[in-house]
Amino acid sequence: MPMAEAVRRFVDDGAVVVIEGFTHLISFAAAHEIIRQRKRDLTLCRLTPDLVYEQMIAAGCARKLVFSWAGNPGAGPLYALRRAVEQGLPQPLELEEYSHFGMVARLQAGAARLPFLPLRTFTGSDLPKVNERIREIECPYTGERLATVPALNPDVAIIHVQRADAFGNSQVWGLLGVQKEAAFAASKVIVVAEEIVDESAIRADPNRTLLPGFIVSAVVHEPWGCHPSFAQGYYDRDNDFYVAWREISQEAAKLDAWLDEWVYSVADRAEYVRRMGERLTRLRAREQFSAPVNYGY
Amino acid sequence: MPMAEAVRRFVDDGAVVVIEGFTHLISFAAAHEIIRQRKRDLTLCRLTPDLVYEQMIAAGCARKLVFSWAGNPGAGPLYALRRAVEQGLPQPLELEEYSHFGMVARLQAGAARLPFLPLRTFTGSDLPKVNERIREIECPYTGERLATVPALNPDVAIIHVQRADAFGNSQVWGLLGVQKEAAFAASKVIVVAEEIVDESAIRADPNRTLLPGFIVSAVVHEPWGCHPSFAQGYYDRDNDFYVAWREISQEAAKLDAWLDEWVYSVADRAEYVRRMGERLTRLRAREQFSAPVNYGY
Amino acid sequence: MATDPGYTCDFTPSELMVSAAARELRDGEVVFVGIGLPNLACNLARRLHAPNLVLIYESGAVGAVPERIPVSIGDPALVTNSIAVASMSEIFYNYLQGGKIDVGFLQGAQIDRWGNLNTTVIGDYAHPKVRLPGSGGACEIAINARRVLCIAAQSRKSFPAKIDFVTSPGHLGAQIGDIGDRERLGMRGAGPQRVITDLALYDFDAGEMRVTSLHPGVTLDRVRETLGWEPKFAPGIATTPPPSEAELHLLRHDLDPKRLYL
Amino acid sequence: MATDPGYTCDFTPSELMVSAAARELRDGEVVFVGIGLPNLACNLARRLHAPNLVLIYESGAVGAVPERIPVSIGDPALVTNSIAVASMSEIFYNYLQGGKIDVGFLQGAQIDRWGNLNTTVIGDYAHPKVRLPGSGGACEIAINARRVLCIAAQSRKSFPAKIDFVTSPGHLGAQIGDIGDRERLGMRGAGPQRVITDLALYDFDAGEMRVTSLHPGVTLDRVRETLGWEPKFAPGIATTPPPSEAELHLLRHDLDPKRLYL
Repeated sequence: MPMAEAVRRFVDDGAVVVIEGFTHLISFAAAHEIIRQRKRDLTLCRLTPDLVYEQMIAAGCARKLVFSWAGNPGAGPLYALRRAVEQGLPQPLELEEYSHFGMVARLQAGAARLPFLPLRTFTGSDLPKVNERIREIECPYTGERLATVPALNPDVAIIHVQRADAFGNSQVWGLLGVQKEAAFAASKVIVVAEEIVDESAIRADPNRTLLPGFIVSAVVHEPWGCHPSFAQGYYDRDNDFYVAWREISQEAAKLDAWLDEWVYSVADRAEYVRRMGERLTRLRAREQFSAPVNYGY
Repeated sequence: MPMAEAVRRFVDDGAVVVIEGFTHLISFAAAHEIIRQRKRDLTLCRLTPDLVYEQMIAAGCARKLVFSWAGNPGAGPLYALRRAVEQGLPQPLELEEYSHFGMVARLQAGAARLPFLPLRTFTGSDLPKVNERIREIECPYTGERLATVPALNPDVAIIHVQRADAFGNSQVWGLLGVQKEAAFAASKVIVVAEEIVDESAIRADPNRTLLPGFIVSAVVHEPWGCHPSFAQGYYDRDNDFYVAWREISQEAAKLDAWLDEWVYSVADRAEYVRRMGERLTRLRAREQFSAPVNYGY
Repeated sequence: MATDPGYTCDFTPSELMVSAAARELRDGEVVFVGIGLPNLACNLARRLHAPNLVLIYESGAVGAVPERIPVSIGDPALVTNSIAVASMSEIFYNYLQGGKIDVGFLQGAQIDRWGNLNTTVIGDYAHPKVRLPGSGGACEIAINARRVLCIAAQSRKSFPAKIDFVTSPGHLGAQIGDIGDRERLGMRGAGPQRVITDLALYDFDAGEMRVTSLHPGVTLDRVRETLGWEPKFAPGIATTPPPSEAELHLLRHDLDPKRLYL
Repeated sequence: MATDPGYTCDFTPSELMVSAAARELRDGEVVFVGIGLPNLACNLARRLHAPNLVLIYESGAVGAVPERIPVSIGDPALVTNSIAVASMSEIFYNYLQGGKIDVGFLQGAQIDRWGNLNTTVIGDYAHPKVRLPGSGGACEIAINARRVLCIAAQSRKSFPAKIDFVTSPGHLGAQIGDIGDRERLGMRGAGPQRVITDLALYDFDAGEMRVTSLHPGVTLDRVRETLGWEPKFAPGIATTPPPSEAELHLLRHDLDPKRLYL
């Protein structure tokens, strides 16, 4: 399914959206299409908003951000996000804030259709004072008090994977983040794949499968769909871009110009890839292959 | 480390022991050594006692069984276990009983060092009436009542894996059962490996790793160590043995004779393998290899 | 099924039960499969009218396409060429409790009129006459699968007025709570929808088993004699369609040629 | 270290901080690594006195041996040739909360005398002067790692009498609860044990930061001027040993040749 159709069908205005991928496998392709379709009032949930949500926030797609660490990883602050929080520009942004562990537990509870999960964090922190959704429970065995977070069940999860078959059976290696939990927690799942492979390629190595196709609503083929983030075995992180973003995002006008050039005036990811040209080629991964294992009996 | 030394050092009389592996990768080698060393008063925990615990129970090693399904998988009842429960032979056996989900959640709580986990089962069942460790908790968000099980933190977990390096870094494929949770929950972990490989073989495919070596107390090399259960890619399940066990276990005397012949009068697993001879060779897996993936960047 | 079923008279009760169970499964559904007759039913459906049926085994094999009849719930043949392997935590928390399972199969040593099942003990729990295997995954399947199909050979022993132990809740009933309490108790699945025995098929009416069809040659009296209570009957009881030639051929030549379960 | 450190005079404050942090790590320990100076310290220790140090990154890389300096916590170089990749659920539930992490590194925009850290906001939470990134994994590291090492450049702004927000608890202190409440509150880790700044090293005495050594050329007055409270001093304050030739060589030529963080 083309990305435009997947976003049109499965990302509604006002929806609770998760685009996951912790540094690895972030679907910028989906984010850009959401911006192009001018989706509004989204509740964006992600451990690290990263540039992917900063761009959506700057484009006016978001009403609320649910997160745990909002920086430009390794390269400074997220200036557009700060403008939204500190000055309400381009529009106010409501924050709901946890720690990484809290966000992970929220999605894990969501995946398991539990209303909450207990965890050992937040004690002595001020976070529960500013987020009444962080609560406590008493253990029915030891009597000790444990923090809890509520389940997070997004309307749609968008997950980039290294390879998927036509049915959405999806495989990932390298960093796994919290994508499996996000997908199982969501009502709809859009899988975006670096490569579409035959079902037999999935079945040849079932232990690599992250998601079974029957929980997937749409499969989108989008090579280089994570740039400037990375896909292990396909291309490296474009760190120069993350560093350059510091300057781009520092002024709203510059950021808007960037969005015009690289999102609004670009038809789709294929065009983005063509325009990036050489810059992407230089990021292509070198080869370091794993050895096969025997699934026979 | 030889199995005899690992069992001597890490399995004490009275210990809480988990030998996990759901049908797949059951360490019969460890069980037989525990029987030979006449360990006593063990609390044996496992979803499916299977023949592996039935043999230990018949040999008088166990004081208590914590479990969720006690049958001979696909082949009938476990007669020795029944004799222990129904007649107290060779000695009484205390039972603590859950469902599979309950046992999985207990080990998962143990791995996470949580005192309990909530789960949606047991409602309307009589199991909570006969096991006061199954309790309830009220969700701090929805007010709904959920069942809980307490963490299970065994003194020692014994985990058979397809391959490990000298440091205990261990890889598994095929069915994963609840081994990761059991190992993380335990105070000591004995890894039993079908093959010992160089550290570089582990590092060539880090997504296959089940356990990092730094949580492992002992690494034992024991080819064919799961027979009559199986190791994907190495050898098939010896179903004839499971079927034959029905007759062996039906009479205590027959079972004792079997233990004499195949456990007490056998020095170690290597001798067991030699004596089994042709029977094992016939179970050797045919080859069906996965394809490599690229870990480069 | 699209093709003419092509009835035959030469079949065993097990073959009929498997065929009847297979026909309950719709293409594209996700089924939690047990060993024995449920496994045969699921693989039969997959080979005939439900090619996209997804078979999940509690051992962790997802989208299994076993080349041989699995002799245990964790047979290696379930893994080879499957779509995914999930840890048991994922199977129970994310797949089953997560609401991804459409159909669960359950069997029981004892079943009562409300579809409650006993696989734990005959007699008193503390001093059992017979110690049965226990729940395994049955209790959570009964609670979380969207619907449950029960398969059992019918007798007064296996279908008593009162079962000795409720391992897996059906529609509860007076001995446990009010019939229909499932939702109030927070159970997500609809519970048992069909019981398939060697004599008849049942659905549930207001939480109670009700005969919907009799197998060829079975009388109403025979059904009454082999139940521990006076059963309800659906209006217009039919005769259960026997297995088709195609079904029997697959079962006998492909799925269980050694007749391990048939 | 076994070899003579071979002091040199030519080093930057960052190099000294990294060297001091590396020396806190013992061979065989399991370290939860952050990007920047902590990453350099861990890789420095691994290359010198702690070859069996296990580096774990919150992104899921376990036993990482990065060939290049990672520019983010999820750099692909952390995965290639690592021992294991864990999901973030496993990292937080099983590794960190499970008690498998010996040492956690924390940095903070603000640190108070009890080692409480703020990485959330400067000013009021609802109307911040500066919105900082937030906790990330810091709050759970502070609570669950067996011990915590803090690294920060020292100034009155970054070490105020009272921090604006407690993101990650140290030894709590009067503004939160009694000092030493960690255990009573169920925290498993011992909390901050060392603070490493560009001016001095600190340990904790009865839950409060205490100067143990001054970096070469730093005066007591300088330390006092750059803290928001009157600090405690350990008996017999030493001079911090400078980085060795071997450490500096590794840092400059191997670990951070482009001086991204040094």
